Amino acid sequence: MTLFLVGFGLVVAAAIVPPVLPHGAARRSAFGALLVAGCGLTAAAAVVALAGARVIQLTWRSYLPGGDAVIGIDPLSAVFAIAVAVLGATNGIFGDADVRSGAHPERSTEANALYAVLVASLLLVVTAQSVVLFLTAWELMAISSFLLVIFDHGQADVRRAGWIYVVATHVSTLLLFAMFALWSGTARDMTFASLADAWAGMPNRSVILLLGLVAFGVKAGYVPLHFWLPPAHSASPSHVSALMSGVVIKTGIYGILRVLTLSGAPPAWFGWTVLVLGGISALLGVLWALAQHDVKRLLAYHSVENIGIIMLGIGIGALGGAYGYPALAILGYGAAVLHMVNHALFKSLLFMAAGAVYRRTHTRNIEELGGLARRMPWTFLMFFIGAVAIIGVPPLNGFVSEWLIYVGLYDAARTVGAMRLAIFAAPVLALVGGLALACFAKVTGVVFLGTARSARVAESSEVGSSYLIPQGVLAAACFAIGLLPALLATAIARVGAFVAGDPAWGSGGAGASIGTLRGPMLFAIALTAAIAVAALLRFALMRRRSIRRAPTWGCGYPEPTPRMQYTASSFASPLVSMFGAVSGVYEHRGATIFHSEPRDIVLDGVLVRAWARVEAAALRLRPIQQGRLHLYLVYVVAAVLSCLVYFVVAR
Amino acid sequence: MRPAASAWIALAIVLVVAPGVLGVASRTRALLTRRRGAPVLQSYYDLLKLLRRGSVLSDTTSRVFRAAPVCLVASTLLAGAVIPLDGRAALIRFPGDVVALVYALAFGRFLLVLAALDTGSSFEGMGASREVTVASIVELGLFLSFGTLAALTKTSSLSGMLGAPLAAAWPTGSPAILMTAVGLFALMLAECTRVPVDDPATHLELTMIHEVMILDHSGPDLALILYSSALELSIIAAIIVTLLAPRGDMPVAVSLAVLAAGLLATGVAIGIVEATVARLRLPKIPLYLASAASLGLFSLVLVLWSSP
Amino acid sequence: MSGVTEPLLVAVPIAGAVLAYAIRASSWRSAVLVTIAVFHSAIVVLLWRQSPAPIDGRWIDLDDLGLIVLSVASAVFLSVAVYAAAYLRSNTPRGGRVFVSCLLVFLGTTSLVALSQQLALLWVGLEGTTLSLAPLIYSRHDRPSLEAVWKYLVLSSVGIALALLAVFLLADAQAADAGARTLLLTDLTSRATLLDPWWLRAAYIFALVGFGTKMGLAPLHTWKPDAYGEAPSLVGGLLAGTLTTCAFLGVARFTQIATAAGLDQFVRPLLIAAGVLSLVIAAAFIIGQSDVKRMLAYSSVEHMGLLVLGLGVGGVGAYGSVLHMLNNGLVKGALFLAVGNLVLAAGTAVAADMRGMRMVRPATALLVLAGLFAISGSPPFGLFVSEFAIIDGTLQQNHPWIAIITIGLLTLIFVGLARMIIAILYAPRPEPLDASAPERERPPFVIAPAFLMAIVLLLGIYIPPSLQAALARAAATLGGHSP
Amino acid sequence: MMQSATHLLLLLVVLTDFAVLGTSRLSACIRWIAFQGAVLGVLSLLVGGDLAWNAWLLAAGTIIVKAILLPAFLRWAIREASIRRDVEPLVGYLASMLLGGAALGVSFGVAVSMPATVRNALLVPVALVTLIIGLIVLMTRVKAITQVIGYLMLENGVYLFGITLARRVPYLIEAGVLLDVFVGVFIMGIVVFHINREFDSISAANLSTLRES
Repeated sequence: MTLFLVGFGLVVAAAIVPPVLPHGAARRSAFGALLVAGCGLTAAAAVVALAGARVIQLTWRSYLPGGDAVIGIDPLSAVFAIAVAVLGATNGIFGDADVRSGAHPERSTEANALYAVLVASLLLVVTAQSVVLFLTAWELMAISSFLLVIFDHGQADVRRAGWIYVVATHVSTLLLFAMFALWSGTARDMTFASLADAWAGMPNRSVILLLGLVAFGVKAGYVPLHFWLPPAHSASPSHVSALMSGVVIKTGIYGILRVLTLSGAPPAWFGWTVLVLGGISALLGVLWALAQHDVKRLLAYHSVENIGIIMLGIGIGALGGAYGYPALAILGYGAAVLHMVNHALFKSLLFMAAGAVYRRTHTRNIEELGGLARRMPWTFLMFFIGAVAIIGVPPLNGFVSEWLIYVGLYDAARTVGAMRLAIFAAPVLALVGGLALACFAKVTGVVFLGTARSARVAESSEVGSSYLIPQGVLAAACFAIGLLPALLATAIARVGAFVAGDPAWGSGGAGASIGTLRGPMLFAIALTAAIAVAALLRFALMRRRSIRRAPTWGCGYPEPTPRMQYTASSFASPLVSMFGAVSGVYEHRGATIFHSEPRDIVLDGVLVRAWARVEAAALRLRPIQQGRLHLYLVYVVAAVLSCLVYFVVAR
Repeated sequence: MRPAASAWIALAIVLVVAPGVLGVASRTRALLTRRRGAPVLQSYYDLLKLLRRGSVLSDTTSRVFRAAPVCLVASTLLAGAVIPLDGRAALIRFPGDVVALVYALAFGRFLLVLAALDTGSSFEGMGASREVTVASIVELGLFLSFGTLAALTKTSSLSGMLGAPLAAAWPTGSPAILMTAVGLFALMLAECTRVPVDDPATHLELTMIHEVMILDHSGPDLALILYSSALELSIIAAIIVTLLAPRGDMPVAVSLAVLAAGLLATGVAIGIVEATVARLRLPKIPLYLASAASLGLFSLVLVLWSSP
Repeated sequence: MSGVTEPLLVAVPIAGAVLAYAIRASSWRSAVLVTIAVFHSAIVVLLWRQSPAPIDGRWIDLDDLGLIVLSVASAVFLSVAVYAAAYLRSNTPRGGRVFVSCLLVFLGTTSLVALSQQLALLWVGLEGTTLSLAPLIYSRHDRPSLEAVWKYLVLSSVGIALALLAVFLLADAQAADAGARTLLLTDLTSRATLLDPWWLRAAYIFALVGFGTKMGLAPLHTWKPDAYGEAPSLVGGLLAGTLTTCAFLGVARFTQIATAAGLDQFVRPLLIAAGVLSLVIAAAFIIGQSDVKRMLAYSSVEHMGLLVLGLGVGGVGAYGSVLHMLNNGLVKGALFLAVGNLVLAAGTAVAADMRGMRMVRPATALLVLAGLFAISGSPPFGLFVSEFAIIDGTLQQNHPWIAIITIGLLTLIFVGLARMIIAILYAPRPEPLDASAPERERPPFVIAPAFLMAIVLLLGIYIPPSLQAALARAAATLGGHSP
Repeated sequence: MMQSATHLLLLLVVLTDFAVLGTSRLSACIRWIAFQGAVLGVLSLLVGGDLAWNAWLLAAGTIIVKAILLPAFLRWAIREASIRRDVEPLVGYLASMLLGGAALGVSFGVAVSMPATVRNALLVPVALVTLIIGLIVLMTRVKAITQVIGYLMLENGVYLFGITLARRVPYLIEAGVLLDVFVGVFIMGIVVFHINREFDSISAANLSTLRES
């Protein structure tokens, strides 16, 4: 625990110390060193706790109505803390460099400080074990991330995004009020432990579960609560988008898992709700992603998709608990947590690579990019690794977790009774996989391959090492988990068992249901080997062959120009048109140009209109206050009279 | 996990027979349309010829273009390795290895599509777009079919779905199994871009799907791509064969013979289809895929309905 | 020390007012102002050292509720005084001597309200606070401020007259009880069962309307936006931070009596209705509001609604209500002063014309942002704890629908507030950064609101035991309990 | 004898109420309100019963403030601000009268339904009717100065209620109340004066620039 607290302190110091240092190298290196050291220590503490299967706690007295403040690391906290710490370090280094070479280098200190606060509050959120502390950390996270989202507040859309984000996060906080208020009604005090004890005797448990699902869902951003996510991600600086997508939205997942941990096996309806929501947001997320041209928005919608996949895992776990298949519960939760970690890794990687591209080309519109693979080879490699990982194909880490979720679904099919219906999620997940493949083929191909579609792109050059090293770390992690998942088996099983409320979570036996993960490991390794062999084969074949260079075969067209390349809109068009109105895309077919523009169904279709309605209604009340004193006096008299009426009636 | 020798032999058979299946298909088609057509072994000659050729690389392309064929063939091979080709157990088997099968194929496809986009040609981009469109629905259908088998055999490993448990499930679940087999066949036609989804014999790029993607590949690269698409077809064909004729209890030799025969028979079947059915217009293809997938859906519902 | 000091809290400021009026040099006047403010706060801090125990029969004495109100008044006035000293140095409102004197009279009468254990005396004090602020609202001496002060005067006076009627009715309710001393709070609460319920009910109704008018509960709030919008922002701080708190004390006193008399079933629906209505009106007028200070006025309406709502639901809600009275008073003071800086910098209070304040007044902008999160009840600020307690109360007294409605309205209000504040702070300046951009902010203008904001923040993280105990006792007298 | 005198005075109060409601001349209104103040002073003495020195003092104070100072001040305001001499009602005089009549009925109705803890039965309804008519004047008269008069009337009603109490509020408090009323009306008068100086005509009606548009 001391280890963790020291690390936490260092992260906080990373926020406070640099601003007081003199400008220049000292300040910069201080930030980097403090942040990395702090994250390293916290991660180490979490790893120790997880490996040692121990729950470490620290309590101190507080005079708030909420009771004591408790901070502790249990397996659930540990795995999230690890994710936060790793991403915190890598993204911090990246972001420091990125902001310096950005539009406001003079404000990089401010950005770094806010960033460190955000990381610290994230660490606190996942380790807080009492309500008031949790909510405080939660709001600190919200505020600091809000300030980072509107960092480039020069543009109107950034401010709009910030507004939407702050409103969404505030709503989730309010709902959390309600949830904890209800829950703590009969509890001793407001520590998580006593909430867990009070659960059994709760009168209205389902309301609490529902509130939790919605309140944390706003943060997690599953459909239809995802509306704030794309604008915020495309507005904020790249490393912030990376962190938001990597861990900030995962705090919503953490919250749901925490609620499940405290409340024990949920009712079946909860499991089904989560499963269905997961399926829906996975499908719609990837579908909407297909239609995007802003690369960061596109990645944001993929976060929606992956949150959906994670929720599929949670749904399996919840159903396993509800129908009395503890092994399945452990499997489901474990799979969800693993996919959370994986998504954190490769999504941050993707956002950073995209950020590097943006820094060089100053555009996020993929229709203007192209042919960057030969100008930014390393960035391309990073993005490519991220893409392979996110579409969940072997041999990278995305495959392992998606495979686990599939296994859960198939195991569900092997049970008896209603539980088997969960199998229908498998084909949905398959379709999602196919669409994700299409989408990343589109973005990778259009951004990095082919030829440059605009002049500015043509003279862009590779970014520096402080951009690439953090990405390299994450990429290496993706490979490691993809090729050697067996090393994680026990840890995942432990977390799953802890969430599932298995008393034996500490012992090795809990891992049985997840298995040793040696199957996918073997497969991935074999695939890698096969690729190597085939590569050697090809090399041998090609060695003494003549290799001519020639322009692309234009099928008879003499001069293929960059404008003749297949655009992203056209590439996605068949799939998008196949899903019709759901895809929320408006296509413009011109004589020479085909362009499609995406609209978010929930935000632009529902919320904006609803807000307009509310404003209109509010305006309709304006005449009340029209400045006539006599009218105001009439109100007073009316108030008296109505009170008198009550006076007469109320006896 | 000690892979039996029979599994190795079976894999070898598939690897060898794969191009032949295509040959048989085109030959059958030719005969049915009253043409002499190319010899059955023509596809082997083509591959050898390509392997001996040099190659031309487009100067817009990057490493991806050259990496694609390699990854494609490797992943297809691995996909074959998780199927119990000898009707007993696969070389690599673990719970949920169906996912490995489908996603390995997806990995190869991803690389191939990127290679197509790498050339910057609008035609290849078009082909890539169509390829991913078709493939995404095919995956849906595949998982529905495998879901049926999983619910039927209570296993999540292909070695179980197509091994002994399948044979045990035949008496009760034959309707579902047959429906699944038909569905798989239809999906195979789409996945391997045969008629009625795509016509390998066409020469108009605008109507192509698979062929147009690989326009710029030449020499050994092209050979690898062609070979792996043939291999993919044979793998799925092998699944269908095993579905229709569970070989868990046959002696090894017989089982292997049945496999080879079955593959060639599938080739004949494809040929018959191509000779009799007309190619669909592109807008109609999603409908076709949907109905193929819905076969899988029906069978799954049937299984869940009939067994407690 | 109690007994001697309390009258001083009233007398010294009044004397200071006379003194300040006599002094000619404005700098000395400011000195008097600040000294008395410091003196007052010092006394109040001393009073916290032991828990207040009202001595029976004394008219001016301290109880828990009074002490809390007194602390709010004192803290807000201290920072306002510091602010005013700096303010008067830069610009001199017409009738400058009256300005300081009125401020001091206000302090005195406020203390009187907080201290009086005799309801008629409380009324006198409250009327005093009302009148003492009128000249300050008019201190700009232009047409809008004239109109504002006129509406303020007429409506407040009518309200206060009704409150007086309520006091008299209460005295009538005592008729049956020969042994009781007239309108003495201790007797009213301890012998409440002997009160005549008919008169007591009538009294309560007129008290709610009368004091409610001064609190600014909808639909009696109509003077508020005008007065807050036209008054100098430091006066706005006093109005929103202190005056409303005093008025709420009036309602709270009557509620104490009604609760003691076992009439809470009669009282609660009234309070809840008033609270919800105020929230609705506040939400409706905050959405799409174009003027910062008017927006703050409606936000004040919202919080008054929350106060009576908490009182109405009782239980933990009453506790939350008392705590919220404290937090709201402080944060309103801070916000008015901070926003005042921005208004001075921009030369207007129209949101559309005061953009890009983050660049012009960075420190103040930070304060305003903190204030936004504070008044919308976000942790770690004190209002989080109190609003949490109020919502908790509504749920525990099982009014789930009221909790839902409240949360919904709070959300709408936050949407409106956030939109305007973001625009003011972050939207690019209409003209390229002008001369006012690099100018340093004067320390007092930042320190004064920062001081209050710091207290609010502290209350969100740590509630000292003495305050905790005082809150619990005060809540108990209002038919509530601490969580 | 005492009783009948009280009743007589109370009737006078009601009459003044209606007179204010009915007259169209400002000066007349002020005269009536002054008269009412005087009556109140006497009443406070009669009803209070005890004739202690401070009772006399209070009565004197009441008469001085309500019957002499404030009316004089208002007349001064009218003269200085050269306010046009007629009351400008939003509601016609007859309608106002009818409203007043309704008020009378209501207050007597309430009075009979009241628990009989009050000694003088006639006082309460009179107080109520004064109060209500004050409110009516406030709501239905355009000019700022007439609203001041309405407020004074409202105050008188409350004051009357105060002296009807079964037990007296301490004199000190009464004095405080009186002081507050005085200061209040004084400030109001000043504001009325300024309003007139600022705006061309002194109707409170065009004081509606501050509004939510």
